Amino acid sequence: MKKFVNKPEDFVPEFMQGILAANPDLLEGNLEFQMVKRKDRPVDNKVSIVQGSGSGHEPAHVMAVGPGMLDGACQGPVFAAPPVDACYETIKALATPAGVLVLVNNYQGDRMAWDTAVELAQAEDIKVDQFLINDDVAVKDSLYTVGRRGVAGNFFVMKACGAAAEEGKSLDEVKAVAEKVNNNVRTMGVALTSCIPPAKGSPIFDIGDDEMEVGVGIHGEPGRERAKITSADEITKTLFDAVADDLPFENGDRVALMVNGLGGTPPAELYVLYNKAAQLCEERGLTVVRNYVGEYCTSLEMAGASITLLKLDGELETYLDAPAETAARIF
Amino acid sequence: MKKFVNKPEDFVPEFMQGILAANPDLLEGNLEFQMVKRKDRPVDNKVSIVQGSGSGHEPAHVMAVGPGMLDGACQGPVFAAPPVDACYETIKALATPAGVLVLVNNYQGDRMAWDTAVELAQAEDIKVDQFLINDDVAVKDSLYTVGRRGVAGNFFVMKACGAAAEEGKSLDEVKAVAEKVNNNVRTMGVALTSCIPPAKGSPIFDIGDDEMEVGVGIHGEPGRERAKITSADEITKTLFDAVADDLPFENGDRVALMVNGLGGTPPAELYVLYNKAAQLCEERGLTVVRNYVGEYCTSLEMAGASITLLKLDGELETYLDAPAETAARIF
Amino acid sequence: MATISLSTIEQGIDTTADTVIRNESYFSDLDGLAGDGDFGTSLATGFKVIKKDLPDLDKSDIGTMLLKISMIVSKHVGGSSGPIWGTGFMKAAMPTKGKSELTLQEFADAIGNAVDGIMARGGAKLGDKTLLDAVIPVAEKLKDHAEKGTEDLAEVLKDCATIADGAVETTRSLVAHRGRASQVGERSANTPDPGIVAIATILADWCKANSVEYTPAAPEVAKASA
Amino acid sequence: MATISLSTIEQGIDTTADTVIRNESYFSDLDGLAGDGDFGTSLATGFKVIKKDLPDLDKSDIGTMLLKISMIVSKHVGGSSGPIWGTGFMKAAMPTKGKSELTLQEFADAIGNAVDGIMARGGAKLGDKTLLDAVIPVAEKLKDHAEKGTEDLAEVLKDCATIADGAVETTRSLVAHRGRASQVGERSANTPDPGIVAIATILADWCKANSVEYTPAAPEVAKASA
Ligand SMILES: Nc1ncnc2c1ncn2[C@@H]1O[C@H](COP(=O)(O)OP(=O)(O)O)[C@@H](O)[C@H]1O
Ligand SMILES: Nc1ncnc2c1ncn2[C@@H]1O[C@H](COP(=O)(O)OP(=O)(O)O)[C@@H](O)[C@H]1O
Ligand SMILES: [Mg+2]
Ligand SMILES: [Mg+2]
Ligand SMILES: [Mg+2]
Ligand SMILES: [Mg+2]
Repeated sequence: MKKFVNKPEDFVPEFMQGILAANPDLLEGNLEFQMVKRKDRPVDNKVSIVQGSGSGHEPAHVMAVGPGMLDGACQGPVFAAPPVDACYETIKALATPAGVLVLVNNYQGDRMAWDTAVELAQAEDIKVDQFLINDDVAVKDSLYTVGRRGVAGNFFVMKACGAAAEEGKSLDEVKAVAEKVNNNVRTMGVALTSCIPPAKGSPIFDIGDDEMEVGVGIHGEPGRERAKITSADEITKTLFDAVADDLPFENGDRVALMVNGLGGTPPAELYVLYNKAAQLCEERGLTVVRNYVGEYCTSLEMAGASITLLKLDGELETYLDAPAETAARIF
Repeated sequence: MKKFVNKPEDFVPEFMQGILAANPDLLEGNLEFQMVKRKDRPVDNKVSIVQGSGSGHEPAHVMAVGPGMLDGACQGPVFAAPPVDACYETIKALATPAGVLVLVNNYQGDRMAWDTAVELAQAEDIKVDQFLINDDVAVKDSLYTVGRRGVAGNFFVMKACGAAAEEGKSLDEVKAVAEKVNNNVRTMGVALTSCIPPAKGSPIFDIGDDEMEVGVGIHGEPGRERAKITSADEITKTLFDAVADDLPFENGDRVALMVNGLGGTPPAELYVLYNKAAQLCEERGLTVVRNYVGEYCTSLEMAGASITLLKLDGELETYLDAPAETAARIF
Repeated sequence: MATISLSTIEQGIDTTADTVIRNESYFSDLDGLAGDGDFGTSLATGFKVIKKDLPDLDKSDIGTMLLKISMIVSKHVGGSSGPIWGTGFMKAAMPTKGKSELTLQEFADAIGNAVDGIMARGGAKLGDKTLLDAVIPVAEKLKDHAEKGTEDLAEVLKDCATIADGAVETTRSLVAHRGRASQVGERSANTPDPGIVAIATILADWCKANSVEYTPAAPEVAKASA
Repeated sequence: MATISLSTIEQGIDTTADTVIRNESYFSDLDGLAGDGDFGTSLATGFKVIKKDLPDLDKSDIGTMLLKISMIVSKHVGGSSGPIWGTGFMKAAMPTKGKSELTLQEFADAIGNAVDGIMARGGAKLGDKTLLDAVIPVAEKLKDHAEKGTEDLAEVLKDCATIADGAVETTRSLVAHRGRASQVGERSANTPDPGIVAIATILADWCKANSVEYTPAAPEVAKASA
């Protein structure tokens, strides 16, 4: 297992302690519940935005806490929803008269944990609502399944809701923002390699030297197909078309374009993909107003990437422009 | 080769085009010479800071161009210094009456290319000087070799010089800043896996499943020793002690602490290392004033990390605090 | 009349913990086939705490003990398994509060209550290829025996183990409709559901612990059973 | 007196291009042993352009042709090899400007000038385990032959190939003092220097191209030579 890890069971608490140690002014944590929150939140007249999901997706979730983004987040074990108590304590820690909005990525584990936690909190008269994010186009939506997965598009939901909450919008208004973003954001990813959850100690799936998993989930879930690796341009086109056809995005749309690295893919390769994706936007008549190239939602050390498109309007552009700060930073 | 790549020979120009496409307001490029520069530079009364090195280290070099950082950069093929002409054209493109400072990482290829380019530019009466960065403690310095390598500490030299130049400092003054940073910065890295240069198509070195290369260079150069992989804490201590003993850093010092990912290591693991490194700082009585956890100088998709310490004083702290913006960004 | 004592249930839980802890990586591997490979670890994390805390848990009555176990699960078990098993224990705790032994009918009612709770929490029903495909028929078989007035608990246990074991086979070819595995569509067909394997293994191990002879039929259960 | 024509030099450069292009990955592999594995690619990148442009290059005289080649190298070759080979060609171009054929003495002088330029550029000297360990003795041998007035160029070429080939062995056990390999300390001992191998291979291939019988001794040169 080629990883920096001490005892596998300490991996998640230790990296969270690292995040807290690196951001003493911004963040405070509660190790018992694997929770991270803004030091200066909650405040009475602002809606708190929270999230909690399995870990292994950093900087998603606990590293996305900060002004203009999440007010708090908790994390479960690698790739597993947080325990119910963690969700409940997170809601409680960020409770305000303005309310708490929980942004739930659409996985059954997360949903059940947050459903339970929200019920518990509401029973204690905490004002709290939740919203489901499901931007992954890889897998068909269906009434007979849990439905589409929430993946890197989550970033845009957090960003827009964070900005709307900072503006002082009400719980219902912020939830409407979440809905607008989610309705307009689509993602698909591809994996070139598997990843190794520290507790498992072995790859989460087998994949041949010349194979890729198209439409992979961020927990290594199978996607649309197992295919031979092709050129970067062809891969980009496959992902991009799946994403752009889904909404669909149309000539004249203003968009945000994200190329997200899954953890093991270095910046240079992501820009090779971005280069092609930007061309494909142009071919479809989509104007890229903002772009995001880097790691936003990883799958441990998986080599791979996802492409996300968000259709913008004036309101959403304002939210993306708004200042924000998280534990993921450069300077 | 599990990489996003079209034709291997197009890898470097294509990712550079991606960087340019993603930053149309900030940057302009010259593909013939693999050069990237700030759109709004040079200006007459400011020293221009430039750099050029092999590619494959992103966001180092061409992605480090922007306000408060580099004014321009050129890149060579993966892991090879840029051709002489590229260096010369970069100096010329950023030439100003205030002068150009070239920050050269101490590799013979870079040195020779820049020496030649600087001579050519000076022959044309361009005001230009250069400074050598050599922060890697892995390999003993010696009169009989090219000397210590320049690695992730380069970030701090660029940041401080960028800030000093923005302040309007003279060429000599900015060079003195570079010297101060370089005298006070030390780095050592470790690799868990090799990387695959696209043109080579195979790993740059062989390494066993349970092995790591301690003191690895960012081009896969061998380091201090090939050892069995140990726990994250032990690895951190090995790197940290090598770095901290070298200057040496002493009780009471104020420092910047960087945990740099080599490309294939995801954020969560870097924070496991940071967690321990921060503890080790505390044990030595070092106050971490600023910290940096992420990818600053990669080695393609190599799994691994380096630890950098920079001893601060009031002046350097001001430079690190100064605003900066590059193609590597989050929001 | 056949009754089930607190200590029998306590012993059953202890046996369950052993089963789950021993199979941590195997259950995760099974989950990796169509899911995300965390089932074994998630469950084991909770049952390690349960195993450790069980001797000193508040055992005033069966319901209290089960509620405490539910609380451990809520605090320590992540993934879908946390809410599913936590809800299961919590709902089983409700009708058993204040009781230090249960008739077979009361036991069947508690399991039935747990099943209802899990269905309400996760929205799964029979045939969705979740552990409910093992637990629902087991709950019904318990009700049958209770209504028939079966005295031989060994017979009851063996019947339950057989039913759960059989569910591994009967659901194997299905496409999952709930859980992470449901998000991979057709690709979940022809893999066993790890939750069903876990329930069947637990029951097989209960047989062993109570000297009830039972030989698992599903290869996964045979492999996982002590 | 033995003279070397522009077209002989042109053909030598063409042969060199073939050698370098064919060994792109082998030379890189050798560089990977103690260096950074880019030597073959760096050099081949430039020689691909040279190979393509050579027929149409300005060949007014030898110096002009060599200067154009130096410019191609400066534009296209990265790594240490860019300045080293670029300087070499540029310095060889200087004394050969205006000449369309060279005496052996003039040829020796041109190579000597290249050696001096490379030494000044990179600071390496004999024994630092760089290609100079092949080129310096070759330059000296050329001078000797020129002074002796050797007429048989085949003999001269074979001598040069032998010397360069021998340098692979004599330097193998040394620790590199220049280049990337110098930054790994003791670990560069017992690996052949790729630059020396390249020079020896080029000379061995020149022998072949000129029907001079020569069998390389160093296994790396034997492997790399056409
Ligand atoms: N909605 C549900 N109701 C009951 N059991 C379920 C449900 N969804 C999944 N399961 C069971 O849980 C198991 C998976 O648990 P776990 O791996 O913890 O969940 P996750 O899908 O969140 O990773 C499945 O094998 C299945 O038997
Ligand atoms: N200072 C020097 N002078 C002459 N030749 C050198 C010098 N340094 C290195 N070389 C030669 O160049 C070769 C390596 O070239 P290359 O791989 O392009 O350089 P780099 O070390 O920059 O990767 C070495 O094998 C050696 O023969
Ligand atoms: Mg899970
Ligand atoms: Mg090189
Ligand atoms: Mg699972
Ligand atoms: Mg090299």
